[in-house]
Amino acid sequence: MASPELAGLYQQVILDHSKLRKGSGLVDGGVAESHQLNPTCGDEITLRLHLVEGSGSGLGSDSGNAGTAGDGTHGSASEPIIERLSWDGQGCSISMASASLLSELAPGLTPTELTERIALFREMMRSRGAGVEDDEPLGDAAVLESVSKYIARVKCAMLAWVAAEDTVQQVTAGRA
Amino acid sequence: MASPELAGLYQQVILDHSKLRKGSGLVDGGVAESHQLNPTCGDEITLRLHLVEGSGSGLGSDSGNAGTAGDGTHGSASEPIIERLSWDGQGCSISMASASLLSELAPGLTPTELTERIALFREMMRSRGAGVEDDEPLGDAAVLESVSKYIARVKCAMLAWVAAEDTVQQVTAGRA
Amino acid sequence: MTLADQPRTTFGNDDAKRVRADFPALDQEVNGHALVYLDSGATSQKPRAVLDVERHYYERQNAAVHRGAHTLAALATESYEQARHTVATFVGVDDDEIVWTSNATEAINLVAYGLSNASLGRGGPEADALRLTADSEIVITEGEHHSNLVPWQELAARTGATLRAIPLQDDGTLSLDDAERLVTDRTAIVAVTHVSNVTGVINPIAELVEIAHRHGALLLLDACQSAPHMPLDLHALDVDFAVFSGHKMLAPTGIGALYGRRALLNALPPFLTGGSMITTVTLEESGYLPAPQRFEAGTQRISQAIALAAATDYLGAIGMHDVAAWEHTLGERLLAGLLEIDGVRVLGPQTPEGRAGLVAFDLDGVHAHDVGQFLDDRGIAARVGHHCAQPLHRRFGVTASTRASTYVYNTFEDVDAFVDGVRDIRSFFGVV
Amino acid sequence: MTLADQPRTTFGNDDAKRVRADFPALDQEVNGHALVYLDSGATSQKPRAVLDVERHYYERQNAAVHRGAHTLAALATESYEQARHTVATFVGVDDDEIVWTSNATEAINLVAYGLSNASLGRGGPEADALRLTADSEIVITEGEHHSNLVPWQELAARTGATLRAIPLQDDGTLSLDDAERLVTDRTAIVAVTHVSNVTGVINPIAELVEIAHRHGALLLLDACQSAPHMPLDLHALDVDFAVFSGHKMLAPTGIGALYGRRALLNALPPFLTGGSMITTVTLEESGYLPAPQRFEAGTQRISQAIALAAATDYLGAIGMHDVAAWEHTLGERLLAGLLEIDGVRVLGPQTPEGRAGLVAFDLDGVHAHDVGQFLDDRGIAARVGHHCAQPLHRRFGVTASTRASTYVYNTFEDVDAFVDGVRDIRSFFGVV
Ligand SMILES: Cc1ncc(COP(=O)(O)O)c(C=O)c1O
Ligand SMILES: Cc1ncc(COP(=O)(O)O)c(C=O)c1O
Ligand code: FES
Ligand code: FES
Repeated sequence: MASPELAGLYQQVILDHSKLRKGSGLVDGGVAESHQLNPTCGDEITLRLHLVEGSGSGLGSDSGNAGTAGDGTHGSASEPIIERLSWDGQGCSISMASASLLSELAPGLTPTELTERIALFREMMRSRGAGVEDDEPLGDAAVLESVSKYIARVKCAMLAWVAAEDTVQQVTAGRA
Repeated sequence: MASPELAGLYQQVILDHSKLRKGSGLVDGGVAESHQLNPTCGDEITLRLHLVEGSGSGLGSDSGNAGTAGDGTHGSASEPIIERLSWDGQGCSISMASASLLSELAPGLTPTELTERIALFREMMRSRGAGVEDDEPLGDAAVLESVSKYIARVKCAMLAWVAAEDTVQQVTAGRA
Repeated sequence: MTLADQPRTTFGNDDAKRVRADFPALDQEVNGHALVYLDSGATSQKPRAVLDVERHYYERQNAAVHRGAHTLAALATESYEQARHTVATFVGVDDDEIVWTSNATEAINLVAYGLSNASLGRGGPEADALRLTADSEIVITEGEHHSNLVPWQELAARTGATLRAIPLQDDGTLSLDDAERLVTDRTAIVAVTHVSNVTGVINPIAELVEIAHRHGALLLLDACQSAPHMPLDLHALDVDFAVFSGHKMLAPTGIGALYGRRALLNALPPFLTGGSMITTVTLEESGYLPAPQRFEAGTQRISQAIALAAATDYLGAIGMHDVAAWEHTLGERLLAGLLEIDGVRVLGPQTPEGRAGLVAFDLDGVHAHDVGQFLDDRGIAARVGHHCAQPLHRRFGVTASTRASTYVYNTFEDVDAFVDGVRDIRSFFGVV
Repeated sequence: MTLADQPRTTFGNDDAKRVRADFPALDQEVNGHALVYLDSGATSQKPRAVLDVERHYYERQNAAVHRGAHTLAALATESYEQARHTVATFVGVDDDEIVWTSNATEAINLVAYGLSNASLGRGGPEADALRLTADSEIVITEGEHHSNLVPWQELAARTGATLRAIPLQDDGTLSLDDAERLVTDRTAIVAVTHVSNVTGVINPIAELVEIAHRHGALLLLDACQSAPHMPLDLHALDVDFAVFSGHKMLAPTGIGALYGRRALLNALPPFLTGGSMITTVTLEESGYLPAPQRFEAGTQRISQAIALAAATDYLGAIGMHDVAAWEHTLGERLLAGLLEIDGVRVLGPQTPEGRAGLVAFDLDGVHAHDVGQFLDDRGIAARVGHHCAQPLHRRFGVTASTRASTYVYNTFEDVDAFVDGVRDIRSFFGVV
């Protein structure tokens, strides 16, 4: 009924997350908020970054997977840790599943580590189906690789991640 | 050297009239004046209509060649007679020859008769080389028939005639 | 031109198949399925005849028009002006009342900027009657395409005038009572679509013209979804301006047209200025040609205009009554099929009367882009999103919808493949 | 693409003949003679490769871009944006700095209306720096094409600003002293042609940019006669805006481009408004996308943009240095041949240095249209008239001139046929 490609795009875990919508519902507090719109479809998301103080030992810096490794910006002993992302939005199943998967991934990471994950996710999304060498750091979100074959849907998958990137940048800019 | 078509367009009488420029030089007086521009080339003409009172017996109405015959507008006993056309302008050899030939034709006609000649000339110009049934009323100006094959040059040949038509209309409107 | 010769009164599925064979783009596979193209409301496919005419122009005539005396220039100018005549005749107006533009959007902007230039005092005394002030009002409807909404917002912002929108009923139709209420003596112009690109509703234009004219207002008709699909007589409709786009009516992209009543066009100050629209130019000031040249600055879309005329010739050979009748038949079948599917909510009227051959709908629990993706997997091209009509979608309480829009080359098979596709979607996404 | 593969440093008459064979329109008879096309300054002919790319688009991809999720729409969008990348690279700028327009004329109008909308307070604080007032000045030159003159007259009229023109020398060149005198701290924008379409003079753009920027003014470059004919690096030239037309560079009619520095484009208020250039639209107000989409309202010239990219690919394969060098050779031969003919008065410099491959002249005693008619009789297509530059013709004391303009597909034979033709004209008209 549906082609293997389509079944690959809409894998069960994606359909599940599109209904689960982990992180959905804006939670009071948070250190930064970002609103992103996908102008092609009019869908949008508002996402908040919630941090807690932590020892941030820089998991990202020794995981070795990050495009930004070695730029000397991370691993400061005082870096806080992401408690959660909370968001509110509407969109297609890809965008909702992607926001949900991101919300599952983020807690426990430092902002720097999240930035690295976002860069990796973007690389995967731009790969046109080729994927990335090591998608482990993306956890379950790696399942979204199949979206990269559908150029018109890449923006859907990126929506929440762009919002998260924006919140992290706001925090970094504030600290700098 | 030049094709028969080109030689037909630039017949000796046309080349001669383009240098002769009969009527050229605006003469004081005149009952109406018209300025016409050919926007394609930027050439222009200013033409004056000079009338004298006359018995205007309506030569045009019994010459039987006019498109406007039978419309009941001509032959009024009091109609004046064209003394001359005078004009000032610049343009290609076709436009100058045409103004010259018109200036040769007009004197002695009534405004109504000139209007008929202009209509006939326009018909000839629009004929795309086919000509009109009877071009006698146009006198030497009938030689411009060859221009009608060159659509882009029809405006050149018409320039003075449109100006003359405008002056006659001004006079008619004034009388009405 | 398959159908030009045979006289007939009923156009059926076999005729549609013959027409379809004239369109190279329809003869291809997409994702392993024969293409089912139901996105003509966005842009139409092009018949071979139109592509051939354009190519012939480039291979034999191509030259700058209205300039130069050489043979190619004369041929190109003739074809170009003949194209204007053909298209003018197709919509029932005179040659010099048709101005070429890039698309309908630019045509609407031309009028909006012309009015705004008049309001700034450009165009001399002839343009006086076209001035807008802070007291003026511009009236649109809630159902307009963004291209017939945003230019008026901007005109209002530039002149201080107020923009008012006639609200729509729950079924997407317009009540003349509301129009009577909103159009007043302050109204400078009413801009309204002939056929909605979302609901397919055909608006009561003659009545709206009467209301507008009674108040001394102008009426601009957005004919984007009517000119391609039904017989159109703009003089008979008595509208003041009308716009349409070539790409939606079998012609190339990059060409559209503005119709304006002759006197109005000649009173409207220029919009785009530059070469070919002037008489005498000095460093200090310029004189302007009469319409339509006044509005055609710079080298024009020559081949595209010629191709648009070939497209209207093609449509004319089929007959616009047959085009409209066939699309109505397809629209009826589409509507009936969709209304039977659980979870489908059709936007606009639930019956085929007064509706063009397109249907947009919301599918409960599945986002329109997921619907579109599923259909595309079967080679079915439909449009998903807000279709450049966000306010109208908001009116229906949705952000996006899925739209199937037909043209004369669509068949029963196309419609059935679409309906079958939609029927399978909710179970695929696990929402039932 | 005949020449793409073979490495070489000199492009000669045989190369030109090979290029010529790619152009179907050049392979025809006019008035019983093989066509000699010397009117590329008005519009160029198109190579088969460009026509094929455009046709392929219509036969395999045609769909509305940046909307809809179906396969054809995705393919069309990709080709369209890839075209932007190709053309941007061709002129040395970034993709999002290229805005598609219908032609160069529309591109100039876009900037002029953008500035005028800023002056009316549109575009918010980002646009503040772009406002013109009654104290502002706009500077052009006496040699501009009407398309780079009339829009500025209109902008001046709309804003109360003053238009000033840098006078030209007797040979049609511009003196930087005059530019220094006319460009002041009041100058908002300097709009100047790169290459004159009448004299072929190549203006000192780097110097003019320096003068403009020293006074805080913007500089808009009219690249209509340079982009098709010479290597162009707009970032290196440091201009703020530049415009060019596709039809003059082997592409179809109906497509042109505006280059704008990214920050500037994003500060400029919208010009044409409507679908596809917005973010969120309510009945009350609309948000605008960043450039270039902000300036591309409505369905775009998709196939034409793709074909323009095919044209720049074709030119790039020949190599723009070779194109420029060959045309310079042709221009030199043309100039030398014409200067030897009694009664010929060449407009502009009398030597080939700093001149592009075109020559306009007055022939004593014979009107330009008669010259053109005589040449056309021999199948030679040249341009006669004021070439949309009335003030410049007035500067030279003539109303009209005859212009031969070359392109990379022209040969020595073309130039010689032209010169031979001109030599015979005066005796035909009996003026010697
Ligand atoms: C120097 C120059 N500027 C502007 C233009 C206008 O170009 P277009 O008519 O393609 O808009 C032309 C060509 O006619 C030109 O030669
Ligand atoms: C009703 C309506 N109006 C206006 C437009 C705008 O047309 P275009 O994008 O060709 O300018 C469209 C098509 O998109 C439409 O359907
Ligand atoms: S379609 Fe809107 S986010 Fe996917
Ligand atoms: S060319 Fe100007 S009048 Fe003939």
